[in-house]
Amino acid sequence: MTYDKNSKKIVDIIQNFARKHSLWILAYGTGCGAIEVPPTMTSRYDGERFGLRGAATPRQADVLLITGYLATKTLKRVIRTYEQMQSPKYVIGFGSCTINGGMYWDSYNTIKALDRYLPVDVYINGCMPRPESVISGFIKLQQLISEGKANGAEKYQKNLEWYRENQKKVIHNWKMPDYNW
Amino acid sequence: MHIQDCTENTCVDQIQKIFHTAEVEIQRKKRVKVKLRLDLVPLFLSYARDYLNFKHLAHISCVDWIEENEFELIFMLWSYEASLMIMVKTRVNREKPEFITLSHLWPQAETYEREIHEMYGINFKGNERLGEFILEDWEGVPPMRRDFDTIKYSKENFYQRPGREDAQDVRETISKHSGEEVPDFAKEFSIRRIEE
Amino acid sequence: MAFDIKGVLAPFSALKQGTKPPHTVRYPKEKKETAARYRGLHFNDLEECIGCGTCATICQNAAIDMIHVDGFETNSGDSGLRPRVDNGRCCWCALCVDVCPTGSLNLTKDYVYVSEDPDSFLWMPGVDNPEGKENLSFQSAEGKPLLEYERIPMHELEGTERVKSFAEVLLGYNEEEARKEAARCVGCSICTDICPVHMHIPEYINAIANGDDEAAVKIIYDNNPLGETCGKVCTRRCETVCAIGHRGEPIAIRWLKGYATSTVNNADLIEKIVNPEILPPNGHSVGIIGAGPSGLTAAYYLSLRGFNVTIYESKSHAGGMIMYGIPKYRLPLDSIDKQVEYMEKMGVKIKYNTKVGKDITLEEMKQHHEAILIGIGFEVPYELGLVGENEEGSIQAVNFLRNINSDRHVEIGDKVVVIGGGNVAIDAARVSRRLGADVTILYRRRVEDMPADWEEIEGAEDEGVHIHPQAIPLEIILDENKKVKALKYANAEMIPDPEGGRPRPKIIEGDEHIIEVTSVIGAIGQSADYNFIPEDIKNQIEIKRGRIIVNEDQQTNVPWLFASGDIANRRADAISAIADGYRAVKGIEKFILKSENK
Amino acid sequence: MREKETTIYLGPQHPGITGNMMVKLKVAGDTIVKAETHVGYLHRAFEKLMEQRTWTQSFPIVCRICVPEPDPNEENLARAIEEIEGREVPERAKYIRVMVLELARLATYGLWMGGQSGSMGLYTMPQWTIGDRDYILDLFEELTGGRVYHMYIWAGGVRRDLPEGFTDRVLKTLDYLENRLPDYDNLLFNNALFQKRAQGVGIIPKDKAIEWGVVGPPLRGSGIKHDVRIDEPYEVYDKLNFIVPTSDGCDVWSRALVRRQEYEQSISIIRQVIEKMPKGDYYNKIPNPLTWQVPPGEAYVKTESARGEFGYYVVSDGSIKPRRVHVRGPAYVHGVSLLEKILVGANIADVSFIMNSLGTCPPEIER
Repeated sequence: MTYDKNSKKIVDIIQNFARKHSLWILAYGTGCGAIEVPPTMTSRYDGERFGLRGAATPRQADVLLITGYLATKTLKRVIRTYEQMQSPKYVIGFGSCTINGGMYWDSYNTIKALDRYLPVDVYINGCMPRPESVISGFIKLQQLISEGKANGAEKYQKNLEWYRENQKKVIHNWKMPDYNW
Repeated sequence: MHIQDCTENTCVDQIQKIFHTAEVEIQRKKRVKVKLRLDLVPLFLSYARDYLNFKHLAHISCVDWIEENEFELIFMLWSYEASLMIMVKTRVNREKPEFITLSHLWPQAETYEREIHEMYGINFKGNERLGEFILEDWEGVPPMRRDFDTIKYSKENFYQRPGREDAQDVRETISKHSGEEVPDFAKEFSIRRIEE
Repeated sequence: MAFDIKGVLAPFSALKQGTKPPHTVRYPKEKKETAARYRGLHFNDLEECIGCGTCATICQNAAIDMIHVDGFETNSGDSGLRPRVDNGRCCWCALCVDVCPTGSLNLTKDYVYVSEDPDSFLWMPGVDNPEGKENLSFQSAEGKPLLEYERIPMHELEGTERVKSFAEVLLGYNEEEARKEAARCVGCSICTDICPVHMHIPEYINAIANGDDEAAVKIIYDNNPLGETCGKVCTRRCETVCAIGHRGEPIAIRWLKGYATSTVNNADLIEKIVNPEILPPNGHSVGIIGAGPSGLTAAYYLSLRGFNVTIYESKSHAGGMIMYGIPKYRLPLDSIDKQVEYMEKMGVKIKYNTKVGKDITLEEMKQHHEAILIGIGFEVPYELGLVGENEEGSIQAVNFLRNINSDRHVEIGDKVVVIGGGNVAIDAARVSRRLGADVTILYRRRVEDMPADWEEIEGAEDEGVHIHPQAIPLEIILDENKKVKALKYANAEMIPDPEGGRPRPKIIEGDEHIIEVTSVIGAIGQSADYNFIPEDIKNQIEIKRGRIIVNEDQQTNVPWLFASGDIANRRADAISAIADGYRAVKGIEKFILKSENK
Repeated sequence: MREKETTIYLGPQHPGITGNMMVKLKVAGDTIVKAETHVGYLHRAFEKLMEQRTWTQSFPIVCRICVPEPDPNEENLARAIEEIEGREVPERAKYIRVMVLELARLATYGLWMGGQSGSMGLYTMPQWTIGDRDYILDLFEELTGGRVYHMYIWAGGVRRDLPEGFTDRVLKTLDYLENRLPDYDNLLFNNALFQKRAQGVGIIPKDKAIEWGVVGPPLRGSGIKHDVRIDEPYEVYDKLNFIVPTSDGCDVWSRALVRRQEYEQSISIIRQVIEKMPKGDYYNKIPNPLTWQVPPGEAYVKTESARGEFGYYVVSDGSIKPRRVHVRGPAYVHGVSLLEKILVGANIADVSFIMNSLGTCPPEIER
């Protein structure tokens, strides 16, 4: 799917409207932030009101929720997971540690700035962010989608080399198939 | 001999009777500390397990005493019958750290040994699963050793978000304002934040 | 296993939940109130904050930077910096809140911080969220403070015990107390700015806390060779701005300095510990008039820098006012001798009993020295301006103290009135108490207006000195032998100053009293004697209100003439004199080396 | 006939895996022949980081070690420091600590019930239990200021006193949770499907349980009555009445029953704590946190967390920073060596079921 800003405006609007109300989150608890996802998704905060749902596999999912720090070992899996996802796809950085390392700023095993390795559409700040924050983050994502600004996947595609370079800097042994973009 | 109602004192007596070279002391209630020569440790552990009934291996830990060029291995055994813990401590040379595996006594010892091998580089002879455990593609000094500098490593290998370079040091700001010259021998004594 | 019909049907009881209303929080339509101590985003009260940076020090995530904010300048008591939080690091543990010495940093109820821009998470609490003040949530005031706000008490002699002798009143910290007291410091260095000498306070305090007294002494001697004296009698302005002092008792900086320096009990040991770098002689010579705090300081550091320094002192001992003006119970004399001996070891030459103007003229000095520093201090007391002032039984405090410190006997009788409210007055009163007299202090204004240290005032009261504020002396009544018999004074009321200044005392007409006395001691101030300066030079330098005007290098209008100490600064205390001496070193060095380069 | 063996990688991205770890399975048909656990996806080097932090600064770090139940970590570090330093803890603080630890246990069991039933496809249960767990988090928020990471228990006591009327709200929440138990029973524990599914699965034989280093509910689910709260009572557990439930089935079902009964015991413990809690001080202040030096020494302390014995080995060399903090989480054994053993012979579909019953929590394995 490509996004051409100059054409098919109305189609875009309809598409984006549909997309923003059906955000399926990949069930991958990459870090400690995963603990606030169940409360968000269950009866007390009921994320389904916004069309949020868990998806079991990357191919069915729209949103990759990076719930916090990423160990380099996990980063490798996350990149692969992300690349397996189908467009349109969005990445949400969840928690302080995705922004600038959080409390793991001097750890030898976690990356500090997520946007160097994956295109992040929205950051939710907090450690941990409350379910209300999480919902606000999704509302923000929906807003960006309807404005056509949540184009992280496009960015990733365009700057793949730059991302790859950064990724390979921290993943010393790159034994992954390169997907055909 | 089984000691069903083993107390701290009987336990110490019993150990000292058999292991003359062991330094045994009661650290506190329910904790007996045993310092042993490295080569006696496997013998002692199997003795403690089979004769003193310390069946539960609670923990294996390692401390890097880099100043003394030694690693300290600590084994913690718990006796459910006596509600007592023995802490066995021994030192390994840091240059060529080697010990033998305990997985024949306790299968889960294998996990502890894998971690200590990875984090400190101690070789447990007989453990076949030493190798990558928690880290992936790690090169260089095992990270939990004291001489591994995690701040430096993190700075060199990971991108840190810019924008904070304009931060100022309170001490410097004030001494610049007042014209105070702080000599180097004084600077060593300032309470500073963690080096960034 | 039998077919468990009950077990199959039981789960269907869940259906009855369908009749209950859901407990869902319909965020964002409906917002749940956060708890009263919820840890949300920061808020910093910029006015209360002093920029001590303790929050940045305790932050284990290195999330807090100290940043300059417009409208807040670096000055005494405020670093002018304010914390900036990197929310890409913060973990909301609120250690920064609990440790904040002023209580300005708190957390609010707000927590939503969502953005697509990763660079937007640097923000300044209080600047970027001024509305946060209304939303405070987790506050340090609620719990127990992390810092120690109570000072380790100093042991001192009981008031009744003190008056029996001239033994030192403060017994000093012992080692354990000093370590404990020093450990209270947060190392922010706010105090160094207001200190006239800018001593390295946080460093030597932390050295004491770490058990390294020798390092502390070395750090103290780096810019104050009279550290031991200051440790006993400094006016300690540092303690007035101490970060801990905002919500607790300030660190006992003076006493800690006193503790560290008192661990070194002879000059050789000082030399061994301080072991300063001494530059080889540079062939230049400097003359200093007066071996007071400022002269000694200048001499010491000039010597270290390779200058040939000679001090001309009119008396038989060095020390100036700290030798002759401060009573022994505050500052034992051997303490000064020890410090002077150390300085002499470092190359300072002192010519005792040499009064400039009498034994040697300024012109003669000028022939030997390239630069001259005047540090003569204020030794000439102001007169009370009362009838009978010059008769027997009426004495001046400065002379009185000098005589007592020189072990001379002074007859004061058993009823003494001291006139004045400064430290000299209190000293004179307390010394008189020790000589066995009943002492009353008469002071024009209120007790809280007294320029003396509150500790000194309290000490005097403990020792039984009666302080009579708002009393203006009118006349000294003499007996037939022209000896002081009584003092007539009037009570005064305080009149607010229409121009906003401090209130003035005004005599209440008719409210006059007579008090019988054996001695009247005047202590209303001193001035300097500039008669030794030749007229032509005196005409060139500028003297205003009894003080010589100098530039920031302590240089007068005559380039080779420098002035320091009481004659050059208005504060007239030991630490300011030392600061002057230290500045004069730089000025003299600059002056001599500059003329050499020409 | 022996079926051909296939290798399957379960995780790290798999909805059934608790947390973020991987199990490499060798299967014949759908029966597991060999299981190999791979961990390290959540390694943040906490132990290394603590060596760079001062003692006080270590407290915000330890609570991140176990995400569902951070309080035993704080408790352990606090108690270890107190033991090394010989610091007294006020009586009231001890009671408050027990209350916090037991509330955390309730919250964790709520999460566990959701996970256990979710892993067999019963999705109503998580909606209930995790929703109800939120009421406990609300209590935590009121008490500590944080929902998940509390930073509440620290050396010398607890950080803040109880807010006014807090105990009443705790009791009200406990009543609510207790009233919900029949619903949980009907949906899960009396559910014939769950019983059929859980019985005989994930066997930990009684004679092997201690040798394999099993702790907590799995140990008690194998009929061995051991609990740190009884064996080595800490805080005020020796002044409280409670029973340690056991069950002899050695399987997932037994472990579920043990937890179900402990849920009630925890409620009863909290009620006793509230009744007996004395008035007074709640915090024996530590010295200046920037320069606080803990005297040289070492301590191994244990806490019974919801998943079992949580041990901390703490060494101080007398400086302002810990020399070594070594964390031994219950999942360290459960999630690695034990899992490899008991998965053999199970179905692929039971992997996540068994993992949940052991309370595997990867962040505390690799830390």
